[in-house]
Amino acid sequence: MAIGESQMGDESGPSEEVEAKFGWRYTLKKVMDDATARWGLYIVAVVIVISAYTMVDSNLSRITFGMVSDFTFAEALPIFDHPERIPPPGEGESHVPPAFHADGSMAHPLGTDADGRDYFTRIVYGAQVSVSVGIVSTLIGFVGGTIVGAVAGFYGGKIDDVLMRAVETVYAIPPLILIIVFTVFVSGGSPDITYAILGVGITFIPVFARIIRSEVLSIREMDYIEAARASGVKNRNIILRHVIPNSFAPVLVYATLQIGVTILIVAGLSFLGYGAQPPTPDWGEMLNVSHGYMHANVWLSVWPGLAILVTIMGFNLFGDGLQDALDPRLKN
Amino acid sequence: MANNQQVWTRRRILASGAAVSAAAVAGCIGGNGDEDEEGGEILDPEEYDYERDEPDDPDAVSDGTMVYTQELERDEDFDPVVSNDAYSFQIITQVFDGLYEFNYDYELEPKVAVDFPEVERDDTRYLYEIHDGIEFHNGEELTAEDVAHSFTAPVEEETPNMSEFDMIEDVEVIDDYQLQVDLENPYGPWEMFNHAVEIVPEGARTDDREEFNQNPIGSGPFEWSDFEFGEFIELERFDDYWDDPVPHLQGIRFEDNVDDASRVSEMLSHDTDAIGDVPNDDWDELEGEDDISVHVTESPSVTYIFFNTNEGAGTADPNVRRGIAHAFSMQDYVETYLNNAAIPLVTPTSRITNDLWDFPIDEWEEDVYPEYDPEQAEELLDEHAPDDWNPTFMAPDDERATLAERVATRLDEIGYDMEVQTMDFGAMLEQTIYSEANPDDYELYILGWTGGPDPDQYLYSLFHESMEELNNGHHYEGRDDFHDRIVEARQSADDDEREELYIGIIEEILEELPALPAYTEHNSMATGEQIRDMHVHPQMQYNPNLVSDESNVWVDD
Amino acid sequence: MGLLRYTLYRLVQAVPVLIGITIITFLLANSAPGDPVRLMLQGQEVDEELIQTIEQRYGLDQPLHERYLTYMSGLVQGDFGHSIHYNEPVSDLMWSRLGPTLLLVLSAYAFAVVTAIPLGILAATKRNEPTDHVSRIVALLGVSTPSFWIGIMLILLFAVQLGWFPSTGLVYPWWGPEGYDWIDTWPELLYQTALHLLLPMIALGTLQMATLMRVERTQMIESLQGEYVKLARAYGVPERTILRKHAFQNAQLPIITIIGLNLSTALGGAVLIEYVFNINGMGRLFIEAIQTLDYQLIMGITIVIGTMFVIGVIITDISYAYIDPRVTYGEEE
Amino acid sequence: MSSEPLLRVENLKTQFFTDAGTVRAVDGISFEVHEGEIVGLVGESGAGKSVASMSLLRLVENPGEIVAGEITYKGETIFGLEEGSDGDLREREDMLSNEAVRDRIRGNEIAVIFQDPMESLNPVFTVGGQLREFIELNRDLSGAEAKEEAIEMLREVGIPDPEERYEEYPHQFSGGMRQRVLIAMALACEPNLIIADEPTTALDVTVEGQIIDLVDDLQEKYNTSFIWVTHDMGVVAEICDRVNVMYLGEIIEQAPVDELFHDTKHPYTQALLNSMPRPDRTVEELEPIEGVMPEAISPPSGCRFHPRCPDAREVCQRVHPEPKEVARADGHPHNAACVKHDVFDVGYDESPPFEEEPQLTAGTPGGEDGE
Repeated sequence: MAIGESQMGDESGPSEEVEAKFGWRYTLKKVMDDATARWGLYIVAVVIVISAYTMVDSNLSRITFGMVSDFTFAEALPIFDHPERIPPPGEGESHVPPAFHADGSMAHPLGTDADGRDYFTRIVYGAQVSVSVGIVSTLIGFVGGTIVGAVAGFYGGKIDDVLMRAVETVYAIPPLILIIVFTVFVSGGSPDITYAILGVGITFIPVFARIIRSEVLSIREMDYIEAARASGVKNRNIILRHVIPNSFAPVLVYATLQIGVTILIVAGLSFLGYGAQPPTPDWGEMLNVSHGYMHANVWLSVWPGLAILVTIMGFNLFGDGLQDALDPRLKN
Repeated sequence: MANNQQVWTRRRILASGAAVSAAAVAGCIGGNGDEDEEGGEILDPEEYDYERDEPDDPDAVSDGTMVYTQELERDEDFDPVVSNDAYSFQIITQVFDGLYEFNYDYELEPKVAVDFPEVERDDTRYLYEIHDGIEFHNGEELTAEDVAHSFTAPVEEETPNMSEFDMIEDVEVIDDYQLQVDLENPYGPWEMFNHAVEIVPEGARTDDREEFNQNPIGSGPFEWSDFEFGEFIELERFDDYWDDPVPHLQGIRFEDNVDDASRVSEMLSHDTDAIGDVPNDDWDELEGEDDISVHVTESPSVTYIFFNTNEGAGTADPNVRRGIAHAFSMQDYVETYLNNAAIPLVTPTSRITNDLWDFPIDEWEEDVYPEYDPEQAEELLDEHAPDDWNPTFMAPDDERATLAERVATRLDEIGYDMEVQTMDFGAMLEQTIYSEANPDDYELYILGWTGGPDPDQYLYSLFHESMEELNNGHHYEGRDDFHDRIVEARQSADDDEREELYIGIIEEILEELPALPAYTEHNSMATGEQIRDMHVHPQMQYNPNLVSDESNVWVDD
Repeated sequence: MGLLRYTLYRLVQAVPVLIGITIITFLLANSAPGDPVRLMLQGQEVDEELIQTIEQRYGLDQPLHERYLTYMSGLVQGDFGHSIHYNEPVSDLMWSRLGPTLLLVLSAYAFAVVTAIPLGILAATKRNEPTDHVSRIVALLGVSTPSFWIGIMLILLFAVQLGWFPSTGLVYPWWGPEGYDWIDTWPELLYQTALHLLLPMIALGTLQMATLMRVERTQMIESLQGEYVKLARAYGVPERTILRKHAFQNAQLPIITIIGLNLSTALGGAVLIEYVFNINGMGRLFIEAIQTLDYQLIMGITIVIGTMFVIGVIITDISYAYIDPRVTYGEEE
Repeated sequence: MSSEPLLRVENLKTQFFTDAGTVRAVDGISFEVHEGEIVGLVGESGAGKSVASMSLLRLVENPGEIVAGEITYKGETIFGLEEGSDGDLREREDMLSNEAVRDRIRGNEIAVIFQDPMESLNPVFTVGGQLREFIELNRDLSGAEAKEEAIEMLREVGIPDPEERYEEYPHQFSGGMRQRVLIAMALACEPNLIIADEPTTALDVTVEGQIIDLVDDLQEKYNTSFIWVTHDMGVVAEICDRVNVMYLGEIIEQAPVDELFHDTKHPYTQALLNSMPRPDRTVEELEPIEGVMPEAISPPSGCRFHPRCPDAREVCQRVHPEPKEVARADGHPHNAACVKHDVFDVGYDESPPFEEEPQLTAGTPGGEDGE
């Protein structure tokens, strides 16, 4: 009897249409349509551009004390001091208040730190660390999670059980704690940002694994997978060619949001002194140092905090927008 | 204690900015010392003096209590024989009396002892007489037996404190109030430092040492009241205290807050009545508050930059060491970083010690101490430093790391690529002074040391070869009889002879620079306005110095 | 009865995870180059036999798997080993620090739930109106701001500048008034507890609040569009009843799950907050343990915190099952 | 048939104001429901059936809004506007307040059975609990009485051992059973009118049959009136007394069921009929309706069906027909809104066949044109 129905056009679009809509241009357009998401995109873009710039810059001048004397864009641009270089005696005044303050000056828009280094420069360079940490470690978690999740979800059975138990286990230990333990012990007592990145990445494998797995589970049942199976395509190829690409969209959304979380955690890590080490201009590390001056010079604590806030907000807004764009169901 | 060395380290080697200290002149900011507190200007405790601030009606204030927030956690060992961290000792000094006690000039004065000892047998035999009628908090009388026990227990029980008494050959009790202490050989610092032993009741202590350690019984002005491990300690006035004056304060509660910022928050929001160790950068803020006063005094804590003088290290050559010393400005560092907490120093001995021994400091400052001079630095290094040389500088991850970074920055500017390794304090000690000083491991490291009134407390511990890989990692061999002279100086009791020897030793150190004296840190404290007549004491373990001939803290509500 | 069976089922399920936690922790703690005791004792010049006695005491001379078994056999008897730094049994140390952390985390949760749910519902009902936008902005800020930074700012503003609240520490109700010579009565004690708790609670709770609020909002919106709500309306059920009963209960299901899972963020955050507010809880104990590389203590804390999380999740799962009849009939996943 | 209808709907207009524009979901429909009859409301999904039925209870969710028309139930005005002195429309005094509609009409006068039995019951409450709640709400019974009534009703709708089932949760019921529960729910409130919104669509055919029979019996027993919303002519044929065919927000044909089936007056109705198998007629093949129903947001000019209409002529695109009586069947008018009927007299016959983009006319079933 339902024939009539099925034949009379039904405006709720069949799933192929939705599939077809997962195009970059389409997604981007959808994101740009949404005011908040657009702002998110702007922020993310700016932060990434800045970090890219500073990264090139600092690699030219290798921001360890390596070759501070080398040319750096930073030095070419009048507004930038070197982010780590401590001005020689006489030059540079410590704890200069921000420009809007009575005793402030435009030379140091955000003032200077205890060493008399320009804080604006350090904040700007801080983007590099936070963002690269956020992205790299999320990438690690993403890739690792995809593999684990895909395998678990696709093969199911024993493998699935074991993997998922493992995943749950890692999941059960609060990231911050797990990461600290990881960094400290693996680094043999001298923690460092690279260990932090690694730690964060590994810690987040489970999170991604879960999503991928559930995606895979749903996709696995779909006809075209059955078809592929029937026509004797190797499992590995099925996973690579069909399963992963199709579970990509939601994970991508998640990854974007995850970057925010990562930055948050690494900030905490550095704040406790187990992430980036001085004199690296990392926002968390700066908060760690400035904590000692929180009464003497509150601005040193304010700026990095705001920087973190804005950056993470950017990723969150963008992520939400992406989610709405990729997964209309969730849009309210 | 699981491992003595660690506690021991904590006592003498500066684990953090907090200093165990003594000073010639103690002072209270806000007294009539001339104050110019512009950032950069280095604060000099000697510019401050204070006068007493006694209550009009002592009875009216006899029920005051206060909370004191310590700057580091206690190890919670309260048996003076065993205890070895300054912060447990801050409680111990309230509960126990010493045979002698330091006054504000960091000179020992008789406390339980009636007078200074008679010295016999070529400065190796000391005869002590003690007051009668002194009662411990448990009612037992304090006798010579207890004093003897207090002297001998550390060695007999091999406690962390044994090094302070292991020159004792024998202790003999003559009668209830007299005893005789024999030393193996003359020991210079004995009268200046070592015989200031805290006196424990032998009976009560030996009954149950564990119990005594957690619930001590002394003869001091305050007695044990309440204690929560890792949380707080409460002491109450011992009303039958034998000595004069009896404290005004009725009780005191000790807490701790290791985080500078948060400790200062407590003070600013008056959650506590007093905090130990005012962080350098919060000084002005706290001093600015009109209901908070800040106190400061010099300390015998000295920070040095040590050089690895082992053969093969770039710094084996004194010229290189001097070159590095010229490359940066200690003055500038202290100005920007420690202008309220420390003062630059040109000698390996603390300022107090120098004052007590009137060493020719000005001379040394003029002639030998290397001041900031990039040109000369470059000259010296270009001439003497190895080719493509990149030295390693190890520093603990506190404010001292930033000094290292500064040195590195300056060197970098004159073309020398120095790597700064900042690490956890323990890790750093491991890789420097406890290591074989392999030239490939490090060229420089920073470390602080808390000595005392006697130069021996610096020079022997930090420069004598017997202390290599124990207190120092510079492995300085020295000219001809350098090390012998150090021993000779400690084993003499003739002050003139000793002074002469020490001047020689110090001059050699300043010329050869196995270590570059950096600065000496102050002892400081902040108190709410209601806390009156508080004066920070030179001897860190005496703080807060609640009652003495020179002060008697009271609360003004 | 179904509920009981489900509870048991979940408990059994948790066992492998708990074992897993011990394995991970143990492996990490032993992953350090050189053995943990030497690592921790660095900085102290200790003679060989002392190290060896310690090593024997902790069976460090045995191969890894045997050490693990030794450790586990202790663990099942509630013996978490011995803290080298504090020279105290790990379990004693943790026991005294457990209270403050629980107090902090639970109150932060209370704060989060009490604020988030009404706000979320309000936002959902006042959808796309100013109230909605405001609450969404709040939520966004909440999820984007580091808790410890909030803490620092709160201290500066409310403790230092305005002096309304104490800046550090907690007052423990379980000590009773006699535990504090400056507190006489119970009401006073509780008042002080609340006063000390407020700032850290907000600092730690904001993230939770924001997350819950976002979820609550979407869930309410979805739930309010549900057929069963339409039906209720069609049968003349008043809006208030619909909100409070028909829509609400369904919307809470995901919230409960999230509360459980977020426990891990909260426990992690506790480390930072306890550090910023100088609270003597597990978090600060953890930091101290890390600083002194006190590996037995570190393992103990990690395991306990992991266990707390697992228990929390089980509790939430059960209450989920209690509210949602479908679960107990084997429809979870 | 009693003179005064139970429910009268006149020129009802319900519109949705979206940022894309105004959607005229229901665009001026009029119909009546009399005591004890089952009135069908038929049309493709999107025709506006459901919106119409929700409008009757003033349950249109925003951005939707009833903008015009009058709904009278038992002489009471559920909805009605009047022109104010200032010229713009406002609600009439005698129009029932929201509370009144909620308390007096919804449930106890007009009850609803929704399309999806799976979703319509609240998963977290027991079936009985939900039944009882509504009964208590709409009939002044004590909790205990309500429970009895509920159980009674469950038995009535043929749910085995209702006492136990009463305590169970929706997910323990099959689809058909749930639908029975919903019916029980509706009847238990003893309303005079039940709006059944595609109550059987979600069920499979056998169950559908049972449910329809059930409703038939109960309807006779309680003499409740029904508005039966569906897209399925088959169901209509089985239970409806009179039928209203909706297309794109308008009623384009209304007639007693037999009349409609045997003397169809509107091409759309015809098309609907052709698109379904019928026992009373053997068709060589089923003929699907051409094209897709246009969006209600931009309805075609003239007759809204003309783009898909096999009989379309030029004129259809210009003239917009209101339903007019084109025949009478046992006292009931047979209205249709198609200009091909002479009553409209707009020169349909002279008008040239309507030409449009190929894909719409292409494949127009033959043998229709020159009828």
